[in-house]
Amino acid sequence: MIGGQAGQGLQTIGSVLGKLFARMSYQVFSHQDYESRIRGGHNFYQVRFSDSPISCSRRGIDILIALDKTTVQRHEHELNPGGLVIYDSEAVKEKYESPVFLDVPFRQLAEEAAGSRLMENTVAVGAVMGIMGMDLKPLEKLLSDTFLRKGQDIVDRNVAAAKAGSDYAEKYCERCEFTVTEPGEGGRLMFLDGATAVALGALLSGCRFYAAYPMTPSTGILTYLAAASKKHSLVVEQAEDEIAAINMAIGASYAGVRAMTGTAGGGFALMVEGLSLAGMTETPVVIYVGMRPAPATGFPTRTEQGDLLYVTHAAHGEFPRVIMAPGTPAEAFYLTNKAFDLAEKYQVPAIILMDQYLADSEWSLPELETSKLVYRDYRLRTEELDTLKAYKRHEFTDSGVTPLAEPGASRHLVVTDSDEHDEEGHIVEDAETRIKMVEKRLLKKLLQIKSEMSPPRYYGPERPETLVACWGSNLGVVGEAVKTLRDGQSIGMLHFNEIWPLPCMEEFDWMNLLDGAGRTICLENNATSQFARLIRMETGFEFDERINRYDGRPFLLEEVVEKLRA
Amino acid sequence: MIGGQAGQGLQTIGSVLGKLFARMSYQVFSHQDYESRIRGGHNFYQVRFSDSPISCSRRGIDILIALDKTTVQRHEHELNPGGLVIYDSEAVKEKYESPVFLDVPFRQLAEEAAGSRLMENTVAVGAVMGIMGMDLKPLEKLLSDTFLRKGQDIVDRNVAAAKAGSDYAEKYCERCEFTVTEPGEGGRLMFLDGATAVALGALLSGCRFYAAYPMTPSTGILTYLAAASKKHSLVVEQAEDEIAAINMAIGASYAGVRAMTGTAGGGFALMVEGLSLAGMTETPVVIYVGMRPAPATGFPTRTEQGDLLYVTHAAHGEFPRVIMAPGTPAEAFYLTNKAFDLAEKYQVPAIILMDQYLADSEWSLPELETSKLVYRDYRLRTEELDTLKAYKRHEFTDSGVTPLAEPGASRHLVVTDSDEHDEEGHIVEDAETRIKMVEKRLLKKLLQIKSEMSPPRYYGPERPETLVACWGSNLGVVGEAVKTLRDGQSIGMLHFNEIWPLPCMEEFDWMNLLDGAGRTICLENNATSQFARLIRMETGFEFDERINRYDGRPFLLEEVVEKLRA
Amino acid sequence: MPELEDYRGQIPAWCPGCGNFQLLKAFKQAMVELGVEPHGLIVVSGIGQAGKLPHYTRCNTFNGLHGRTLPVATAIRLVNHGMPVIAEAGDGDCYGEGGNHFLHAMRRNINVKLFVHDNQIYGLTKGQASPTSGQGMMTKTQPFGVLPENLNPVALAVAMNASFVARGFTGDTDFLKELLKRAMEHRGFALVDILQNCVVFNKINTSKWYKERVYHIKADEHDPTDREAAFQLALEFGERIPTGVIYRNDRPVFEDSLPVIATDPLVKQPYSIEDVAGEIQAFF
Amino acid sequence: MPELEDYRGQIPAWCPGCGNFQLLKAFKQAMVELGVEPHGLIVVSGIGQAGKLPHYTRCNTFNGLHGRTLPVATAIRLVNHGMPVIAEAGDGDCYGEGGNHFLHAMRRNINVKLFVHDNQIYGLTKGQASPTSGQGMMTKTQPFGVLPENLNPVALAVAMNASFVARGFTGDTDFLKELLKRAMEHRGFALVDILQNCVVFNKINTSKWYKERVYHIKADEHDPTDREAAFQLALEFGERIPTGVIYRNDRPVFEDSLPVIATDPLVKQPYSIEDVAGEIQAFF
Ligand SMILES: Cc1ncc(C[n+]2csc(CCOP(=O)(O)OP(=O)(O)O)c2C)c(N)n1
Ligand SMILES: Cc1ncc(C[n+]2csc(CCOP(=O)(O)OP(=O)(O)O)c2C)c(N)n1
Ligand code: SF4
Ligand code: SF4
Ligand SMILES: [Mg+2]
Ligand SMILES: [Mg+2]
Repeated sequence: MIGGQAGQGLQTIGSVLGKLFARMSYQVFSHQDYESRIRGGHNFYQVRFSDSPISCSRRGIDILIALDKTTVQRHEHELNPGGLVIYDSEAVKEKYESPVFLDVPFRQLAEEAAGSRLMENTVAVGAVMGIMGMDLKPLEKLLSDTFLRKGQDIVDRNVAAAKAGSDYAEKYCERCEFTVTEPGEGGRLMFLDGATAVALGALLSGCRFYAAYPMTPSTGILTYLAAASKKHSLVVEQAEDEIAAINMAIGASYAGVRAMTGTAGGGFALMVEGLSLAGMTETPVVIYVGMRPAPATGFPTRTEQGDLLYVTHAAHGEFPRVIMAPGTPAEAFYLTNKAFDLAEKYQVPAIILMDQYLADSEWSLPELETSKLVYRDYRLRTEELDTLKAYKRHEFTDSGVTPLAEPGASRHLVVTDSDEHDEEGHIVEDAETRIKMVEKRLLKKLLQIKSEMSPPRYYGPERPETLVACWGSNLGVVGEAVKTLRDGQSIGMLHFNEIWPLPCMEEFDWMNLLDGAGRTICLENNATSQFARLIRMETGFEFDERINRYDGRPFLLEEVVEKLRA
Repeated sequence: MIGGQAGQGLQTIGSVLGKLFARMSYQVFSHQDYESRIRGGHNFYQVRFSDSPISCSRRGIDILIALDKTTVQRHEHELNPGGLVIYDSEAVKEKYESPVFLDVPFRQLAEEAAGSRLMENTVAVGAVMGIMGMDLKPLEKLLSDTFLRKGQDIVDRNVAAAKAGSDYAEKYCERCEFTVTEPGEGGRLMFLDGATAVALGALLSGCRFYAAYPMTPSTGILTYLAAASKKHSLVVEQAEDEIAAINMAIGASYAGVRAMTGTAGGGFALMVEGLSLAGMTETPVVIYVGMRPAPATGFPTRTEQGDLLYVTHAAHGEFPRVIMAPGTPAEAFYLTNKAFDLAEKYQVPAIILMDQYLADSEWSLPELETSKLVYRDYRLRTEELDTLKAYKRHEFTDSGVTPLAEPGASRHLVVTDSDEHDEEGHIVEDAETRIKMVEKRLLKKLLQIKSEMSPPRYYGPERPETLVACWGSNLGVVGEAVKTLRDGQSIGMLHFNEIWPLPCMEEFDWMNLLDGAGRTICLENNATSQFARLIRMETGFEFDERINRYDGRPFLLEEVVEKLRA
Repeated sequence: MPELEDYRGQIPAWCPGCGNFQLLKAFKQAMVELGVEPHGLIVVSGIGQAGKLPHYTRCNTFNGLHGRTLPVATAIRLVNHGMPVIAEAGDGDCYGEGGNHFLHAMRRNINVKLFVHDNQIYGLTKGQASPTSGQGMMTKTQPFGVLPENLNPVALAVAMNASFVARGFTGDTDFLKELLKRAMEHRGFALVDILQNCVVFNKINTSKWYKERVYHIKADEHDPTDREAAFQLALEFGERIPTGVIYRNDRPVFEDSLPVIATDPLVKQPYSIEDVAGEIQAFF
Repeated sequence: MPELEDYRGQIPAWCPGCGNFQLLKAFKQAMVELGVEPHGLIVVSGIGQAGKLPHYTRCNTFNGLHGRTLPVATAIRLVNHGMPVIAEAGDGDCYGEGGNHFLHAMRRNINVKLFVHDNQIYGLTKGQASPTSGQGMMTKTQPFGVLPENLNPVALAVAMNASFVARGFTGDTDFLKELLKRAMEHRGFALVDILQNCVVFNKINTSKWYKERVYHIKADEHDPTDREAAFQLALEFGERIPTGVIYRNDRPVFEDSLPVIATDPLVKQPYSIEDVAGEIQAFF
């Protein structure tokens, strides 16, 4: 764990370490805890790595890099037996005598070896490598890959800084008893957070327009795509507010390209009217909603799963929507692709719902596979349009879906309206058209979309005595907990990531599984068990127990294990 | 029924007739069907009156006042046997020969008797009275009460116009076989629509601030309260948008007075963030939400119950709210009062959810009783505050409720924040405070509020074979239908008007009633059975049948009777 | 070449005598004279009487939400800058509900034409004051008369350095048509604030009232490229009301500054996953 | 009489060197000099670094939503016009998210004081462009540099005929304090746009950058009651940046025009159901 104040660069240290281990084929999970301020306060960044899959935060620290005194005060007691604190007594302005502490003069070493204080973080990374007695080669390679565009000199100085840290640690460390297992097989791994995985997924799903107003924890997507727009055929616009953002995305989609917007719960509030507009005009749009503890501004940089029922039911009137709640960055990537596909196929809004915990957590993962992505352009372009005698934007069809046409691509007019409209898109007042439009827009599509939703994934024995359900980011922690408990008890996990409309049971009768379990539990990061209630609304099923956490922090492995133990 | 184009004054005719019958102690129900335009098109206004309670629209017309040709074309076939059409052949530009038609030269009579075309609507009202052979005295009194402030001359001319219409109809009517029963006892009745009943309820509940942006079907409240602000201690402000409206209402409430805002589903979308703000800052606010068919602009002037789940779950984060869905104007009045009381008592937002049908329908009703109203000022004013040593706006208390203090009324500061905060209202980041605040703000209050909600009302035999549940405006139509069917079958109605949090079952075990019924039905004006799903979410109960209507029109009596017949 | 007939749409649901009829006429005539085909035009509109215009002619139409014409129009233009994009809005729509978008569209200088049907009243919702309603006007929701000062969209646009700022009047249909044409021909964001009588709800700013006041700005008396002079002229709104082009400049156009659409419109650019797949590598 | 000590609040979470510290100092000093007591003041703030100010002093505080200071402040003032009401907002807060309320607060001329911490950047969300960010500024979300023209709040306020329009600079703390006092003393809506350095995210408009440019408007060189002169002066923002009172007028104040609060503030008026119960009779 790296701890310190905002602005001290702990994220950089953490990310470099994580990426490094991933490249070395270790499984890595990292998680950030930070305050809503730019300098000062207390933040920390946790990196776990292992030879076997890991996917959540847990108690206990092996190596603590303390960039300030507060870090020592708050986290010293969390050290595992054999754990170690490394710090720079000059920076922390305190000298600790206990053998648990290793004083590494980050700053001084940086100045000596690299001629600049700025490289003290690289010294720290090097020190960690030294403590673990690990080869410096991979780190050197990573530094080179990262800094080469800034010049060979910067690379060399960073490498020197890393080496100084490593040498110092190896030399002075008295308690360095870490035995680092060999990494798993399978070659180097990617290292990626949940939000960026969504952004990457969007880019690789043909997203060509992104408009947003900055808001934690969604800004990462805006930043990633803005950078991508320098290289790729993509327009990214920072809107004046969230209302503009969603209306822009809808406008772009109407004009003929795949479009997306992103925000957090509070910004989504301002998009609710636009959501309804997308529903009425049958305009595909993808919306990323990052969840943070609310109501209102709440804890801007922390985590919660408190917006599920809100997002499921937001907006006046009745229309279909798709909601995806990925459990890992890899799921985030693939489900974003599915969201784009379903949004365009059925001409509905599709929402990616993710909490800050997953959005900001960086994970190692095997290379994402583009061959698994679906890309179909469902729109009518000039060629197809020119063959049509007539075109009606909202024509009644068997499926309820009327092909989208690109306005201006042919002589056919593309007319749509937020008022109730006829097949051509013009305003009407009559009951008959209304009924047919509700059937087209809502009822027919709903059934088809439901059948597209993949069932939850089950991990566990065939007839578990205890069954834990969860959704979204809790895949990791519940998964590890269940694995931990599996020796002693019959326990399984049911994880939902395609959550609305709730998947049918044809492919996999998950309701049967629930009904058959002796003890059913629903675990969520909120206070009112929103997912359990959603399940009850749609199926009547009631869980025996509910586990909730609502302090703005994610579940920790040990905590979940304790609660699930039979 | 009165039919014609927008701008022809059919609402005036209808309202005068309704008010007249109500004054004569008849039970009256009237309903408007109008398009989203200012002139032209086709609108109609239906007035039913009877000696026994009536509360909904039904098929069949006894007297049709046709102000244009379209009215004849669209409604002639709806005439009951013995029914009559009155029209002015000069205005309609068509002469109908069938004995069903009575040509009354409204315009000419108005000019002759009152010296102005403008009084043709009064002629029409007079004609209706003549057809039914009713005494003109009450009408004369009503005209006098209405127009006296414009001068005795206007009164006299209106009376003359009414008399001319009545005389003409009596003289020329060949098929006037209407036997009008004597009105019920109990003296004259009020005549009032649902939206105005809310506005009146607000005024009489101590509402001192109302901010809104115009939107059908909520503008009536703004108009009523704006007029009231000329006479009473009340500030009414037309906001620049709905975001401003709710933030103004919250600001006013923070400053120390009862405050309200009102809108329709689309405008409420823009208020969702503010709703969450009220939740976080524990600021009481009352919100009227008028429902019209959506998504988006939909049918701006028509009716639907499509916003229930939306309003129940709107806004990021978890906090309590109260939702009232009155079934009659009288309920609207009293439940508005309860909304104000609960909002302030528990410092939460309270919503009055009403569809256009009820908002615009005018009903007769016995005099509203101020003695049934609750008014308690829950706030700390100078006197109480001066006795306090310290004051913390969000102090932890047993009930979760911390008394609201008027800022500036004492030396104590009133501090609140949309961020998570401590007892004093200052921003925090720690988990412990968060947990305690969630318990205070949400969990503790939720239970208390639930216990304040009155159970649904049941009308029917003790153990009904068929049980129909409904909410809000369908009280009228289901009530009448059940009454109609009661002779032949064992049928009862369960009507919910205090709908969120769903009332407990301690006082009245309504779940037991539902469980015991052979056939349970939930009837709603929407396509996805939102109330039935809400019930299932909270209780697990599933209705056997669902009756839905979603064409923007209200249920008609005959239609419901047919569907409910065993 | 398009003809007037090509622009015939649904039958308007406006009140007889409403200034919108003349506005519609000027609109159609302008498009015909510019040689724009109905399918070669995208009109975005809001909610209100103004917002219905595209239905009463023929064109690609996005009739969206009240107040939100400009974000939709902005994005459409960014995606397809090969198409002229017009936003038809009401005064309530654009200066009330949508005021923020108005400010930011001007800042961006997106090449969208904004035609505001400024009847100084909320028409469709039956006569509440709009941001441009004159101070003192009595309505059912302004029982003490309108208290805030009326917003002067033209002065505001000059202050925001909007690229093209004009005022027209529906009763002066031919002149209005010319203004619309000039707005269409201008490169950059263009506002035409169109004084329009509402015969039902605005009994103050009637057709007659406007006729007595509006005058044409003379080319030799006003230089529309002079921002301070434009501001001064913009403030004139009372006994006399100037109509014509009040201000213009040739600020860089937003979509010209985006390299990605320097050549082809975004919607015309081919998309293939191969072009972007390489981005995966950055995460090793 | 209040003392500075009375205004001591929580420990600020701002970055060392942030201009907000000077702003806070000027704020406290102004209140003390005006003799306003902490409990005799209501401060509404938005979300952003600016919005945290009231926590770092002592006052009645409503720290609401991002962008929504003005509607809240407007209503508070209408309900209790016996209390001075201040809105503390960020530039993103007030001119971005809250732009529409800014326009309409000026129209109303509600007697609220608006102090905008204008650091020309989104601080709390880590450095995206704000509406006042200079054209060309590179940020992580503006990869081609800021393309829209920066909004000039002062020119906009003059165009909207705001009642009091001033610009200050945090680095010129004493002068700023005087401006805040003048704004407080003015009857009517008052905007003080306060140039404030953000040491972390705005590396262009640094304290030094401002210092080199800002100058005090001289009383004998500018008549702030002359709207056209004010507009001209307002447009100056580049090599030289005028600070001081740019414009003022004595338009009627909103709350003065409402008869119901002509005498007592609304919150001080007694409420009794008897006063209103008679309204029931109107429905017979
Ligand atoms: C969010 C939202 N708020 C309110 C409305 C109701 N509404 C419809 S049109 C309108 C105002 C119309 O005035 P204006 O924009 O001036 O257009 P006009 O009818 O005068 O042409 C309003 C408030 C709405 N449709 N959506
Ligand atoms: C509705 C909404 N959108 C976005 C945000 C995220 N957010 C918080 S502060 C801020 C901008 C801060 O910039 P500014 O207003 O200039 O204040 P500063 O931090 O620079 O003082 C944003 C976008 C939010 N809190 N609410
Ligand atoms: S209400 Fe006014 S603006 Fe609307 S159509 Fe009628 S005259 Fe025109
Ligand atoms: S980020 Fe900028 S504005 Fe925010 S506290 Fe730091 S220096 Fe000040
Ligand atoms: Mg208008
Ligand atoms: Mg800022």
